[in-house]
Amino acid sequence: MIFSLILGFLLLIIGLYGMLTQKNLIKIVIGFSIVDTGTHIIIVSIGYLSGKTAPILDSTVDLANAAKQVVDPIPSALVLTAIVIGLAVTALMLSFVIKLYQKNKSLSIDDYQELKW
Amino acid sequence: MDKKDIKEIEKQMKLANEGLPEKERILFSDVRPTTVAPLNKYLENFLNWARARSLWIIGYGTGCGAMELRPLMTSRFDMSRFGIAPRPTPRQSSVFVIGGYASIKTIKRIVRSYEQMQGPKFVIALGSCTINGGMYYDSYNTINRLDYYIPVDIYIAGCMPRPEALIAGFNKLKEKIQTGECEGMNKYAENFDWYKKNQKQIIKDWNMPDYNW
Amino acid sequence: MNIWIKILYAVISVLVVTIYGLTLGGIVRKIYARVHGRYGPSVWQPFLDIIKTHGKRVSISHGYMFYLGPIFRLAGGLGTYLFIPVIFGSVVFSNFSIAGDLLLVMYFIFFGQLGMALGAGEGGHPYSPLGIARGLSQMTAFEVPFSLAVIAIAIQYNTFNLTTIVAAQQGSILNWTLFTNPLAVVAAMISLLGMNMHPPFSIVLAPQEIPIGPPIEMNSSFLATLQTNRGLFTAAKLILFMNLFFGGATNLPIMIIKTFLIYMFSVFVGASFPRFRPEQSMRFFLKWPTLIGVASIIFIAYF
Amino acid sequence: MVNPIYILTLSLAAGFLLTLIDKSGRKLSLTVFYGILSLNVFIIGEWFYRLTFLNTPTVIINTAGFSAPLSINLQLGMQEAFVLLFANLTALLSAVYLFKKFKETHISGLILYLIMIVGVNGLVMTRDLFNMFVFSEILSISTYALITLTETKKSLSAGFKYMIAGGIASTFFLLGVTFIYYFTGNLNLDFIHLGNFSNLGFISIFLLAIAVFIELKPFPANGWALDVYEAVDSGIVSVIAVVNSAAIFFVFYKIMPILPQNFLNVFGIAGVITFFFSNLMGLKQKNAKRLLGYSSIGQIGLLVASLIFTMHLPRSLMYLIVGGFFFNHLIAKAGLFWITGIVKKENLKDWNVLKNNKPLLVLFGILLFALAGFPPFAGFWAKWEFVKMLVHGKMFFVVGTILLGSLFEVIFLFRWFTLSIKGDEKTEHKNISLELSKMFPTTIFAGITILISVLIMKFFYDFNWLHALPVLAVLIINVIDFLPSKIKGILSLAAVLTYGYLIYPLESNIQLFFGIIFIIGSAINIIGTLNRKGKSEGFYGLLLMMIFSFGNLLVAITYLEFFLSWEFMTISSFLLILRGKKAQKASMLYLIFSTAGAYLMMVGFSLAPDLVSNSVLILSISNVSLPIAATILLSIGFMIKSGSLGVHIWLPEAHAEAESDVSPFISAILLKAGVFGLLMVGISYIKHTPSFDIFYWIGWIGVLTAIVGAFLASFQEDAKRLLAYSSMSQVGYIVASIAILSHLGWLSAMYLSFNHMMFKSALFIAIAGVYYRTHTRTMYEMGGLIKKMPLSFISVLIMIIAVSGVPPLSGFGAKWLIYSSFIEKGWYLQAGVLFFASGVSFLYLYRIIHTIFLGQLKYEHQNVKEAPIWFIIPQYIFIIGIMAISMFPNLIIQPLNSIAMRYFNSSIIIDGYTISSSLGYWNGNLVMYVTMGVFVVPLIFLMLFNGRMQKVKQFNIVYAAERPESPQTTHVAHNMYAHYRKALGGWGKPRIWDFWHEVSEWSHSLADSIRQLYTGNGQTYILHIIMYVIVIYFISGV
Amino acid sequence: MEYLLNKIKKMIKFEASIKQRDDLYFITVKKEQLELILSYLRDNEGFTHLAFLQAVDYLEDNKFQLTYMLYNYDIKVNLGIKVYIDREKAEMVSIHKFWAHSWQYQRELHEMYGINFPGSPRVEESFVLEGWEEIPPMRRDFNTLEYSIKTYYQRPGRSTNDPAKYMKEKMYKKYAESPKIRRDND
Repeated sequence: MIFSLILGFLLLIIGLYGMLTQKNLIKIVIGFSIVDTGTHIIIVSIGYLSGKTAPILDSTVDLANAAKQVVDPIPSALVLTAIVIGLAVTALMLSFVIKLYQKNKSLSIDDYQELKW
Repeated sequence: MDKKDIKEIEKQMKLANEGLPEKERILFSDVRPTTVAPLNKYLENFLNWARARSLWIIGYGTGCGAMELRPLMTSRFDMSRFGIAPRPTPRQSSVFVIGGYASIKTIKRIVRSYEQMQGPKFVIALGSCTINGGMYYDSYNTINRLDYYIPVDIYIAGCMPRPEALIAGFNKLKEKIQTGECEGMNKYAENFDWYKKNQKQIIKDWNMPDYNW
Repeated sequence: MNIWIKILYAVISVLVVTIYGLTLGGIVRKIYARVHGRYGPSVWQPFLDIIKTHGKRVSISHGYMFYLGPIFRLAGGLGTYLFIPVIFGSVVFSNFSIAGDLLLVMYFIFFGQLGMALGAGEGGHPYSPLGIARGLSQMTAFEVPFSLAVIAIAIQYNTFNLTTIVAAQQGSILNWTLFTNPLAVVAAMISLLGMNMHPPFSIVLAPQEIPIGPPIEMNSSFLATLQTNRGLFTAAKLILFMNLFFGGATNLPIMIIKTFLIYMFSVFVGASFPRFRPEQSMRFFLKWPTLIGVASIIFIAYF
Repeated sequence: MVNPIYILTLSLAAGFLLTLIDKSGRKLSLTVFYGILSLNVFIIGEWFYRLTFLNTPTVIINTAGFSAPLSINLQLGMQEAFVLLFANLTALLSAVYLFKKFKETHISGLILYLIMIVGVNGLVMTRDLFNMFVFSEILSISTYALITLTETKKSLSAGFKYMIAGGIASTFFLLGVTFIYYFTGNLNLDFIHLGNFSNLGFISIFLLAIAVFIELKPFPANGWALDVYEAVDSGIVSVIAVVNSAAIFFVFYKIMPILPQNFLNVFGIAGVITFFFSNLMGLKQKNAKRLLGYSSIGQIGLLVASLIFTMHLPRSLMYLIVGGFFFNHLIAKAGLFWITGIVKKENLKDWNVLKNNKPLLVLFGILLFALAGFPPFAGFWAKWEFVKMLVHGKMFFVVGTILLGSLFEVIFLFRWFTLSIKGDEKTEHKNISLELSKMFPTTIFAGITILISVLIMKFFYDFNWLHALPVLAVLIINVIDFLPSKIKGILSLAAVLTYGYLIYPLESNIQLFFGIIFIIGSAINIIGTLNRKGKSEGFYGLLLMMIFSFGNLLVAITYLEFFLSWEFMTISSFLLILRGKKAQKASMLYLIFSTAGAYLMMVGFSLAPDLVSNSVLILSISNVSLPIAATILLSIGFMIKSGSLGVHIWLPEAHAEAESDVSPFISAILLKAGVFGLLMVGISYIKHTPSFDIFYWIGWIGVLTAIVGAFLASFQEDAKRLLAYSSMSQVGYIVASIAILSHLGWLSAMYLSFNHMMFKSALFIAIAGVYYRTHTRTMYEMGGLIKKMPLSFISVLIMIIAVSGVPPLSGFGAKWLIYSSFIEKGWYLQAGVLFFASGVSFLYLYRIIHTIFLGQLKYEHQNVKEAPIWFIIPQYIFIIGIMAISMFPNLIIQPLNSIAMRYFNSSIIIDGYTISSSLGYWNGNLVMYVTMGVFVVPLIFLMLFNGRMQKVKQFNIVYAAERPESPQTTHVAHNMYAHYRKALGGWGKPRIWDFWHEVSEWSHSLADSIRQLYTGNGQTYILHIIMYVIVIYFISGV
Repeated sequence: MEYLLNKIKKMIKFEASIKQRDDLYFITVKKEQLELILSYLRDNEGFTHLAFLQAVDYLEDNKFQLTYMLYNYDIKVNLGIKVYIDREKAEMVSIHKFWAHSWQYQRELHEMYGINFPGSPRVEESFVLEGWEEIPPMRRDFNTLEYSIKTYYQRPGRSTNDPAKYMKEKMYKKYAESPKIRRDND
């Protein structure tokens, strides 16, 4: 669990680093995506309890002792939603990138700073 | 008389001021000077007595003779003991000392200053040039006879007359004033048209009103 | 008191002082002449001049303010004089001093100056406003030490009442402000030089630069009015100074002697100095005399 | 009664259905779209009504059949209903505004809009943290998508930056939510308590809070928001700036209970800092929308701060403050964004197209005044209460920062406003097309702003109707604006007199005295305005507003009433000044200084202890012991209005550039309001003199004002500017004599006030007449007008004698009183300086009368006529007044004596016409007679004995035997006191002007250098956010 | 100085050079050469001062002679530059570009001789002769006595005496004979 938590944070920082250093819009989106993934990993790792099973009520899980046998289902639920949302955002970002590229034939973020001050 | 006639006469009395540009005529008075009769005898005598003892000279040196006025002020000749004092503005002066030759350019200013003095006013003409042109009798630019342009009360001959002569002239003027002979101001008003004709004959660019009040 | 008698007294008082003031002017001219080594005009020359100018047959006027200007000036002089008690204890010469105190007199001085300035202004001559601008500027400057001296006096005697101030100086010569508050007197006397417009502070009339300045267009009777005022107004100022600083006067001869001596101060200074330029004059008044005035206040108020 | 869940579901359903519906035509889909939005408003409106007025209990909706925390619960209380109503209404109106766009765009636009509304509504109602995250993402994604409605490079790149920043923020939010769940095992706000957290757990709350906070655009992590405001279409941006902000703000409000106090303090301070810096940076902004962006960010910061700092207050007060700011800011902001969309001009300088468009201008004005927090709009009340609260809590630093920020905001907002009214003429005038769909929402919002202010005034404070009179006057006159100005003028005159009659039975003589100055003085001055031709639209409304506020100052009972009238006075006089042709700069200066003064007064009043008696303020203040700080602040506030040295620089500009018949009001009457205020401070001061003698220094300031004003007046070339400086100088006398705090001092202050009212009115009206005829104010261009305008000349003559203090006119009385009081008090050096000042006053007085009326008449003025009768009448009324009190000084001295005796023992004896003090005496009546005598006698003499007199004309002068060249070169007028300037040397430099100029330059360049932060690069913005989080993290010390 | 004159001579051909005194030289140049030589002398040779500019009317030759008198402060030498111009069509180039004060001389020459200086400032304004309507009075063909008699109301009875003779006869007989006091031209 600790490992995955650290991994999550590591991804988060890598993603942020990428967003801050890369000039290419696509790469920035990728960086964002990595941040997103890192977050998701963190969420999942919080809810994970070692030695327990997935929160699915099937034959392996005893209905009465379910709370003891399965990991916390809520983080998993959260992460599913978050992934969906992250996907939507990433898609929208990419569509922005495409539109920007169509209009200005440039993918460098430095070319989009006439709005300032 | 009819009112209309009075107006007509008044209009004729006005000066034409033709020398002035149209625009400037409103800026200058166009009233004709008139004679002012002396008061009754005793009062006039009294005033003449005072006038003779308080002669204020306009501080306008018109020719080389102006140089002779300076020593007059100094302690050697001291004109102030006769009640003679220089005055910087014609409005307040009563005596105009024409200091010698008067060129055309100068005579224009002399006429102007003379007209701006308040009567009774007296003129002392200094030096031969004012009498008959003196050494400049044949100059293209210097008048020969001052009395054709303004009334002169006293002529002092010489080229130049010394301050003593000037003082003698002033004394003569005093006497004349006291006897009431110095009516130059009225003379000028009476013969106004003649004086103006003479003045305008030599002053070709007449760019002032006909009478400088 | 019957008002008519009061007016009669005032007329007498004005006549006496006007004659005195004009004679004083004549004497001064005589003194100037003697300093120059000349014989000089007669002492009565000012009277002759006034009669002559008044006897002019014609005059010109630039408009009604021009006409009123000299009258304002004379009214200013008359008023200033009439609000000063001239001779201590005298009924005839007490004038209308019941109408107001020192402040009234100080401000009434401006009445004539303002009116004259307006009259001269309507004359339309450029030198008039030039002279007035100089005169007003210099006035603001010399009023500073004078007002400081007046304040010092007000502190000293705790009143603005001229009669009281004179009364306080009676008794001994040592009671005079001159001895009790010398700094104030020094400041005021320097500003008197400016007030009288003798050299080095004759920038207003300055015959050479701006031919006599404000009254350049004044002629005939207007000029005569101004000349009359000059006698009266000079005398009024001198009497004010005498009352404030030199113990006042209990009778006419003393008044004449004292005012004459006070006037001689500015005459002698005037006869021996050349003229300042306007800004020099203003700077002068705003420097040393002002400091002396401040010192006099500090001295009298805190020591 | 509809279940509030429907506002979510309906929109959602409609969103999905719209694709289908659109197949059968856009009309139908638009109908559905607007129907849904209206329905939302209706449902919420009903709920709001129930919750607020019928006291229905808060509704909690549990979804999925379970109760919380097992399921997600929605809550609809009064607060939620308020925010929702507001958000949905704005959304509806924004949609109306976007009508044209929606008609043409792809159907997805409509859908996105609906989805966004769902997001907002959900965000407000939900109590579940993760649900909040979901709704906020719905909101964000739909917003991002809506941005693409306008596909320009700018909007796309701004949108991209927005997305990145939003993504980062939501990442933090998500992490925060996760950790909160980790630590508490719960996600429902109702079940999370601060106590549940360990130290480490605070990080989770911090992450959550900072994420929300970043969405609220704190300085400096807000570059992305600014870009969005600037680039995106006005309709959309108003939704983003208003609806979204409102929702997120409400989220912040919801999570506040679980935040620890030290977080809150940090956020509060951060809000204040945001407010300050964004307003500072706004100073430098030229682009209208970006300007609004700065303002918007600042206001949100202020909102957060006010929310945090007012938590402990009683609910109603808190609602007033936070609600006031919330409402005021968001409504005004939405309206202004819409107007930017209507005007379609980016650069502020191009906004003068508004000049020709009255309806739009009125809307613009209302919204701008509301945004800047002027009364009667909600922001004003909120600010007043907020400042009061902060001052009571001794948070002076916060107060200072907020007020300074507000001042900056006023500066840039009103620079915009004045530019749009008085901008450069050069730009072309294209008429703006007023589309109904765009005007309608704007008008509605302006209406709502007014409605809310009426509600607050009526229900919260329950003011006397008199206090609404200024606003009513504007409205009524605007209704009858079609009438010619003469009729309106006469009506106004009648209204002023009626008003005077209504308030007449005043409680004390001091009120009566100032009432005469304010009301009678104004009434006479109104006669001067009757000369106006045409309709002069709006003029009389503002004039009445100003006069009524003067009157209301007199009858104000509480501090707030006084301050309200004060602000009304400021607004109306500002707008009146702005009517002048070149008054843009002048009115700005006036407004800046007035506002600064007003803020100081606000703090001062807040510091003041409560009033104990229920009579009018001027009386009850005597029972109040003002603390030293309050005394100083109030004094400075009042002295700014009376143009004291150091803060006088607004005065000449305002007087000079105002219309010529407005100037008398400003100079003669408005300045007296400052005097009135200072007198009020003085009344409290004499009863409770503190250890530190403030009024001694005020006295010095007054004295120096008098001398400096006099000198400055002497060096002016502009007649009105000269008179303005003269007013400054005269008011300096008044201030100094108030500061004496003695019977004689106050007597002279009031005497001089009255005198000054009369002579300065008459002088300004006379100059107005001259200006009307000659069309110039530059004095050396005139001259010799005595021949053409003798009546004006006589009036000016009498008035300058009165000003100068030369006997026999009433001015001397003032001088006599002043010097007597100074010597009596022992202020000797001050008296000396005043003597000097009164000497210098001759310089400018002579200058104004000489250069205008004497000297040489110019060719172009040969045909001018006497000033119109409407200018002559008031002048001569004032002359009669002056002559009356000069002749019979008792008319004024006796009543003033009785007023001053209320506060001090009388120190003068009035015996007949002789007035004696301990120092001297003065008999005005006798002086008058003597003066007349000495004047008339020489006059008669001269008339009798003068010889033959010839009247001559202007060029008949002795000109050194030459003739004058032209009137221009013969008239000595230009730079008349050059020699004095030379004599003064280095003392003559305009140091104070330079100082304020430096202040302005400095703050602008500071603003410029700070705003370099916003480089325009998306990555920099990310860095800002991350750094901001880290910094806040360390400061809040988790 | 001779060296200088030679140098100028090499540059332009001038007509004559006269040495009046050690510190006074004259050269005569053509009308067209004037500007060149003035600028050269002023800028290169230190003749920085224009002392005067005057004219002489050679009625017989139908010419005006203009003299530009320059002065060199370093070597203390006057150099007069003479130019002859046509009398009928009297026109000369204006030198106010070289010496600003020369407009005053040129204005006077214009008034007194009727020499035209195109471009010279205020050259048309009258100087002494306000409103003069005759031919310029300093031209020798203008008869000043005739004009005076015509215009100025000669006072009758005026007589003229030769001062020397008059003195001899009337007043100072002894001194009049003395050769020391005699002067030629008065």
